[in-house]
Amino acid sequence: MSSEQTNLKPKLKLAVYWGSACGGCCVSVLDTHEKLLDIVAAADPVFWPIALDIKYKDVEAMPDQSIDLTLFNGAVRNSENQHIAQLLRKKTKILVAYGSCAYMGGIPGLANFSGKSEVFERAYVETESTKNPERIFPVTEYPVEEGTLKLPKFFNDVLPLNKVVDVDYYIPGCPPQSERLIEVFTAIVSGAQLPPKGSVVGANDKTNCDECKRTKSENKTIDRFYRPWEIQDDKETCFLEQGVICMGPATRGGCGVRCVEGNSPCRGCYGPPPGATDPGAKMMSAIGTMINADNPEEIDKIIESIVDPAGLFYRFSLPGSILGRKVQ
Amino acid sequence: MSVRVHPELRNQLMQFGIGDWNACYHCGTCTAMCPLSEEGFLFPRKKIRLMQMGLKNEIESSVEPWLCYYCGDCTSTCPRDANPGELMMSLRRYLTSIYDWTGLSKKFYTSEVWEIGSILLIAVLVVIAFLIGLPAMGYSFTTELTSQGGVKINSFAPIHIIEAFDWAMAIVVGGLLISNILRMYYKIIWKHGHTKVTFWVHVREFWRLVFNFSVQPKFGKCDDKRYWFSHWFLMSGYTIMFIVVVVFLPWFQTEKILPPWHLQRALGYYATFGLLFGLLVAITGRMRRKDVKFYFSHVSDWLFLVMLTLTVITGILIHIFRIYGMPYATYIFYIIHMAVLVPMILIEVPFSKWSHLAYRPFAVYFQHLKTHAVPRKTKINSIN
Amino acid sequence: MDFRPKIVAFLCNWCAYTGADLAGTSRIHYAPNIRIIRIMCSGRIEPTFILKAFQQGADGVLVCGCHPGDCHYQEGNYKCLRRFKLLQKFTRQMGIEKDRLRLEWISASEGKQFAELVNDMTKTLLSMGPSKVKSSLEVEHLNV
Amino acid sequence: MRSPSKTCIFFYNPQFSDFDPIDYAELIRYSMTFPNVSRIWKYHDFIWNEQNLTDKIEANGIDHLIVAGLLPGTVKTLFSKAMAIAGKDPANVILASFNDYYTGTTFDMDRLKSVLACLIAGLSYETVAIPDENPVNPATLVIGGGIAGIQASLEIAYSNNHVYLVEKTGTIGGKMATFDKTFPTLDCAACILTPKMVEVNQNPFINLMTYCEVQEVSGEAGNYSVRILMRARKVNVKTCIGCGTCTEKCPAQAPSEFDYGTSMRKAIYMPFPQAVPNKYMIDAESCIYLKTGKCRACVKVCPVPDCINLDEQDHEVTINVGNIIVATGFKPFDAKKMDQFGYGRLPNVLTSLEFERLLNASGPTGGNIHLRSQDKKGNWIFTEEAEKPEKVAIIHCVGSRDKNHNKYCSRVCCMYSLKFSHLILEKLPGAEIHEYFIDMRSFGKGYEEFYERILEEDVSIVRGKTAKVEERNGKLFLRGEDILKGEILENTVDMVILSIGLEAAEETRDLSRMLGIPRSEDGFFEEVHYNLDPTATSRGGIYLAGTCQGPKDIPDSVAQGSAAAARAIQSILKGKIYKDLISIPLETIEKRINKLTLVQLEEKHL
Amino acid sequence: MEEPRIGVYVCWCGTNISKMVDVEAVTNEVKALPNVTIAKNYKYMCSDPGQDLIIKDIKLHNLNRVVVAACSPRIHELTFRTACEKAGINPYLFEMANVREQDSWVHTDRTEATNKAIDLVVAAIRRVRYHEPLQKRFVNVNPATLIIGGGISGLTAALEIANAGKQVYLVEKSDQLGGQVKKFDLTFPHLSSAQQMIRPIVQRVDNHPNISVFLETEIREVTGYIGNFKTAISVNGGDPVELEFGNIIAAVGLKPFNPEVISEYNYKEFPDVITSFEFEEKLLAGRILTVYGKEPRNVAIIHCVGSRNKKYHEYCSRVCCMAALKYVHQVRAALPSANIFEIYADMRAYGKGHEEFYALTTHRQIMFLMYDQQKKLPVINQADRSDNCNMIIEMDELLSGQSIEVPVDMVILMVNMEAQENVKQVVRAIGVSLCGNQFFIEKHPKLDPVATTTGGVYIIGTCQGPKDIPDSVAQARAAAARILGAIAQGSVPIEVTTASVNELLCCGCQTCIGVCPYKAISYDENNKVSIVNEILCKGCGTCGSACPAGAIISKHFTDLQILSEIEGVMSMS
Repeated sequence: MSSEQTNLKPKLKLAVYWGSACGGCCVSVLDTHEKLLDIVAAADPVFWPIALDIKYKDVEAMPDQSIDLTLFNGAVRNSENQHIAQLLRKKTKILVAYGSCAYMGGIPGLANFSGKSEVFERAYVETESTKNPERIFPVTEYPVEEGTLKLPKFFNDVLPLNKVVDVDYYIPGCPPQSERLIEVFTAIVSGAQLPPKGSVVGANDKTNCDECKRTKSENKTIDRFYRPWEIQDDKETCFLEQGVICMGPATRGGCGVRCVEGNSPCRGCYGPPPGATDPGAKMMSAIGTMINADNPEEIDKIIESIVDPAGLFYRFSLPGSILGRKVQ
Repeated sequence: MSVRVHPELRNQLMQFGIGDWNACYHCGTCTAMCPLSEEGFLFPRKKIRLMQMGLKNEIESSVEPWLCYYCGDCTSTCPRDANPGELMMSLRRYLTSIYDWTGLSKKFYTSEVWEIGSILLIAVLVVIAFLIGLPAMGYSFTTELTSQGGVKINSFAPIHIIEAFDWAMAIVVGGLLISNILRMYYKIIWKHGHTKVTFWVHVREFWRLVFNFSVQPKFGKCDDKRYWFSHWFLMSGYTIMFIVVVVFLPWFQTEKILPPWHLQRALGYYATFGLLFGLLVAITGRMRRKDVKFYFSHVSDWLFLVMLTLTVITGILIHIFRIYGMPYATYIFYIIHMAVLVPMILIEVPFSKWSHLAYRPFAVYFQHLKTHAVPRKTKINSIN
Repeated sequence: MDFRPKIVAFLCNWCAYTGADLAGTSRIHYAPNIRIIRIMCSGRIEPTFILKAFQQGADGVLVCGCHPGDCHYQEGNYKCLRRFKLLQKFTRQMGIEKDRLRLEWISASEGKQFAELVNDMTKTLLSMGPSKVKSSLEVEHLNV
Repeated sequence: MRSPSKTCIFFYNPQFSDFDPIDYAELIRYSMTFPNVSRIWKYHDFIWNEQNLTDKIEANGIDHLIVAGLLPGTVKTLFSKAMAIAGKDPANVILASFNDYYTGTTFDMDRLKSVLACLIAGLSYETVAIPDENPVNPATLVIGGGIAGIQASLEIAYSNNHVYLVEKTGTIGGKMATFDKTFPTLDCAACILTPKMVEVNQNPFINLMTYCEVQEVSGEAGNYSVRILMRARKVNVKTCIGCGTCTEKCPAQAPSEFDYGTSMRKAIYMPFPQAVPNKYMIDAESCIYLKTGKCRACVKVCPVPDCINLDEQDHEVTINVGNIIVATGFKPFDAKKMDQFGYGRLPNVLTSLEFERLLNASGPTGGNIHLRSQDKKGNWIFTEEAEKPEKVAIIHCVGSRDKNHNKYCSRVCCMYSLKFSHLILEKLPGAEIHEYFIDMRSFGKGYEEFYERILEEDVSIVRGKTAKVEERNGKLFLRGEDILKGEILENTVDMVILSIGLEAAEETRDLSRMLGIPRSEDGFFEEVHYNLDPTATSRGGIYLAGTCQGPKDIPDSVAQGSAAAARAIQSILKGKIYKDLISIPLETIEKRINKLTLVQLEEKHL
Repeated sequence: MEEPRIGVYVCWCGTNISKMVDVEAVTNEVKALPNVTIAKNYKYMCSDPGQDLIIKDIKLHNLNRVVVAACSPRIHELTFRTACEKAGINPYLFEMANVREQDSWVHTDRTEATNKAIDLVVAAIRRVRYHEPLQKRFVNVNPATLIIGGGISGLTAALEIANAGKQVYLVEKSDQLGGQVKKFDLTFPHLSSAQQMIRPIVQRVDNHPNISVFLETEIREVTGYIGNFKTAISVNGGDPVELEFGNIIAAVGLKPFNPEVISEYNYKEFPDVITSFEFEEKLLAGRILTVYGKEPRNVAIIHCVGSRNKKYHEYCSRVCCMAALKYVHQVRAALPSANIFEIYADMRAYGKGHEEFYALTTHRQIMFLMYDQQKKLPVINQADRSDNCNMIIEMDELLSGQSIEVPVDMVILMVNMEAQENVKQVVRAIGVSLCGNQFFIEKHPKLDPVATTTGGVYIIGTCQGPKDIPDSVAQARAAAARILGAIAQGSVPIEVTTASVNELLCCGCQTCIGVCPYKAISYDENNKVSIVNEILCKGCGTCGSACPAGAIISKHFTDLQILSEIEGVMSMS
């Protein structure tokens, strides 16, 4: 190392990994655009499957706690995800569950409405584009002349990262807003006082309504629920008051209310606010309160217009919720 | 079909004695207190209820009043002013008047004028019969004495005439009494639409009549045995005397003075003592009014006691005067004796208090007929 | 060990809880499977609590409030009813059998009814067997 | 009502009230002095039928009728009818019910005259006869520490005013504290009562004086001075820590008052575990030292220095109060008076109160029902070793609704008897229970429902009061009539419970003399107005609460307790209090009537 | 917040608890739990020594949390909170486990009961860890009082309070004061004139400077809280008047039952079958006549009409028996020769002088007939010509066991007393609850018959349950005592366990505002958050569960507390 380098502040070692994810989170890191240079200036990416060709064994070779910051995105779906999660936990000082999937299970988490077998059935047999009369399903080991081919074990449940390893921080979002990432990153780099372990960072404590520009009033009584395409949104009044379920009030701010800005109700990717234990339950409770009927029949009728409560209220959070999955 | 209630009946019943049956609120204490009240024949409460509701037929067809010997326990324990004991007494009076077809009984019970009036009338007739009737018929009495120094009583009261009269009286009275008892039987047993009693039962149960008449075991069940004894003593005395006088008059009314141990005199003395003792107890009781049973006295109660006492005393006097040869005294008292005795028998036995000597034992008899009654093929109309 | 269903019950303080107390003071006996949690009003009951109870292994959850119109806080029980209905739709989706989650109205004077309710629910749960909510959460491969 | 023009008065004294202490002649003389009184008829010189009456009304052109006497209401309808027939307004038939102004022993003629005077003037006595006012001393005396007394004291204390609560026994709580459960809700009496007792003890405004008795009362409304005898408790209430060592060591025994003699207590004792004050006391009658001068065991073992002072003497204090609330409660009917039930002769014939203790966990058998059995010495006692009854009979109306004892209904027996049945079944499942009643009086809130419930339980509830209880080979033989079945009902049981009635407490007599408040025929204190003032007396500033005014259940006693307090608080807030009602002389009434029209009068006296 | 140091106390309640729950086992089971400093059991925790035990321990082991497993918190929570306070720790750092009413008294298997007790105690322990100190608060009492209902009880209460120099607003729904009593001719058992009694009272009230009477007025909505209530009333349609008062007395009374529903009685079909109230009208008019204008020769009085019968009302109306006996005297006086039949079920002459009155009545030539008010009601039929009476009553007479027929010309039905039509409205307005029989529920059936669970609201007279005049009057005074007491004190304690908004979390969605039944929540435009008026708040907590952002804290019933209680009850299995 050269002498002028030594008096420079040592650069952080950064790892980014995708578990069961769409890749959007990794892209969100790139979406920092020119800010990416600042990141790279402050940190060396030592492991980042979509960006660098670094093998698992290299990571295994790294000394423990040698990585300063790991952004783990994607849920834990199979033994590989689990293995890497545990590996990175060993090697990393600050492990961050990055994005809704790692945080609460995210969209893949919806698989928890069914089990492994149903998933395979659908994926390898039923899908319209599939022709698999012999009903061949993936196996973890398959012998060939060269030896045995190995595939990671496919778990029955989708799990949020914290159910597999101990997580330091959470950055919610599907994907997280790049601005938020920068904020967090600079905070870490600047060596500022970090919030207590386990907190959600890169998001607000208050929920979305706080930033939402739509006009809100106290009369939130609903006679019928609508799905966004069912009504002509007036683009001004609170979605709820129009009968459209908007997860805004039960979802952390931080995204900049983008969806609502785009005249589509919040879908809750930023997860529950600090006051709420279960992401969907609070919203259900609130929505229930708004139903404008007293006798059971009417109530049922109104509720009929909520087609799929579970999917609606737990779109991003089923594995992280109290029940976690459909009962089997 | 259901029975109609008769509020107005109370006004009639009122005339037969004291007692405020509305005061009864049906706690049942009286019935349970009563040693004589037994399954199937419960009283006083049930009877009070009939009176309260004016259920005439039900009252007329009930034997229970006769099964009550008025020990007074019910009245002394009654939490209200109902006075069940006296109510039963009133019921007995009422029933006597119901059994009597002549309707005289009702008159005697409900009007003192009638009762006393008729007694006096008969008394007068008797006196007339002796003072005018006999002489007119050519009978003249003598004042000379028998060899034993006794009064020649038969010269004054010719035995065959008196005997004939006795028989006549006995037949009239007996006839009335029997007809009443038949009415009683009709109301209690016959009229009962839904039950009938076989002839065999009538025969088999007959002994009860005799037994109860002679021993009065029911009375014995009452708590205080003294009353039973005094009553029985009196009753037996009376009966003996009655039989002797009516049936064996010639043997009884003799001029010959028999030795004291002779059956004739012995029986006489027994009866006398029996009567006296019984009367003493009753009269003192009614005067002291300490005991509940004696607390309330209807005119009829007093009249009867007085007359019987007079009869007994005059009887005794006649006896004494005759033995010690005092003709006039004997004759005078003989008249008085008859003047009291005859109305007493004629009025009291068939129409008034004394009739109970017949009704009571028959009631017991009927009671047992009832218990052995078998249902007829008619629906029973009662919710129990 | 034989299956002893466990019921977590949320009772409002004014009617249901008083009713349950009345069952006690009247010594009306009922199945010991119930665990009562007192809240001031059924309107306070949140889906979160109910889901939590299932997650913790409750075989059944019972919610009791005042009869409609009798709410001590005027209309808390209606709010409870609405939330409950919605929650029910969700729990059914999540594969929790209908009978495991019940909402009943118990007035302060209905000690007897409360006892009967508990017995009845216990009976149904016995016939249904244990709830699988907890077991489906136990993920086999975590301790690898 | 304006002063009526032509009024006539009928003096009515019904046949069926044989006692008639009213000097009608005097009243007639008085009434004649009023110009607008046209005619007066006395009961006996008048034919009481409508025809005659109608004629009289028409003949004399009467438009106002006053019917005066005892229970004139019994004939009111006759008069209204006659008025109606005569084409007059039936509303002008005015009643002067003297029995509303009965002062216990006699009729105060002046008061009756005042009543007449008012009515003749077309005014109501209550409106005219408003006594003058005195300044009031804010302190209040409550006599009796039962639930009614406790309630009254607390009410007043809540208004931040001082209360002296004088209780005869060593603890407050009264009869209710001895009960096991209360009908119809069956919550345990102690559980609901003890908090209140504790509250009384802790409330800074209440000066709790247990083991004390009122000796003399003088003064008048607003300022009574009361001499109180403070019995020597011989244990220092302030220093006693209630550890109970003394009781363990005490060799002397006496029957426990709290358990109604069903158990024994020591000579130094605490009435019951939750007693308030929760301190010990010494009963001079049974204390060996006080009888023989030897022993002092308690003093020796007492951990607190000179807490026990066996030589302490009774002493007296005098307090001044503005209001007095009497809540002396009741005494249970003495079942020995009804020999047919064999109470006192037959060991297992119990009174309801004894049975309450038997049911109670802190009672002689720890809340289990056992028969009375003989110990080695041959005394009949309750032990947990003894057998349990299999058949129990409960007899209602013992001493109540009975002309030979108490004419009145004791109001609570039906319900507590039903309660017993339930509790027995609970403690002795399968036990055979028979209730014998005359009328089932389950009139209160939730009572009928309770009755219905018991009917569904396995209890035989029979209409028909048992007549007698006898001993037959060791068991109790009952004979009664089953009224509805119309059968004689004979039954052999192990235990008989007599549902004894309530009677006015002993001290009622003395107090009525001391306080100058009348008692009604049944011996209970007489309220000033049956309907409008059930808790006030004819004396100003003296009020009644609870069963000393007549048999009552707990809620009604509590309500009365508060009600009595209302008047006291009211007077304190006003700073003024009305004098005795009887204190208003006839002249004053007459003056007022003459001087004032109704409205002015109202204004002046509100 | 300092580490919790919890003291756990298990009560035997004599044998009430210890009989069915192994208190020792419970104590040992919880001894070892985290944060539990000491665990003890004692015979009577509620007794003075029991409380002292807690107080001593708190000082000795400087406990900062207390759990007592005993009876229902509804009975003794206050007792123990006070004890904690005495020992210097905040009363809300206390939690109670109900192991008697909801455990030992309702179970028969000792082990099961014991396990349950353990679960409950553990739950309490888990919960109490998260309890936070709350401060008692007081509000001043407005000395004015609102009284709803101008019947005898309402009037009495009004005078009682007004005579103490305090303002009273008396609201009556009908057009005159006096209530039911005004409809009566005589009162039992002294047969005094009801009119002479009520008239002066009404006059007094009318002329009382401290009482303002509002006739033909109904209370639709009451806002505010104990000590400071508000309502707007419009006197017969006029513009609304705003009233402010510190206490409310409900004395809305009851109304007569309509016997049309009882087919047996043919009420309305037969014009001479009338209710007791219609009969009172006749009495006041002076003539007792049938529709044919004749005097009835036979009058029957049927008790328990609509009472004591599950088909109509199960409860007893408490006054009918005596009223019926009263009628006997009245009919007898007017119609000396008429036959009177008293058709009753049980004669309930329970009050002072009632039994004597009953005895007196039996002397008035009357026939008592007993029927079974549950199983078989008498049937009123048209009579034939031959019967020479208008109607025939057919019934099974119980005391004689006879089925009988009774000739009658007029039948008086002693109708039951039932709730007013507008009772729900009143209940809603003043925030009290109704029992199954539609009577107002008192705070405690024994020891607090006139107060309700809502502070500052009292119920008196028949709306709390049927009762006669003296009992109603006594209740009226009882309520007056409470109110005067409160007025004398000047202030009263108010709800502590209210809701409050965590402004850091509130996003201002305003869901909560519409939810609050007491209008206690409002929106703060500047800070864009909701705020709770903690005086108006009655602590129902429904806003807490409505808040999607979890920003509303229902004090003493926070999510955390309840969730840990849930964990607690489940932890042992």
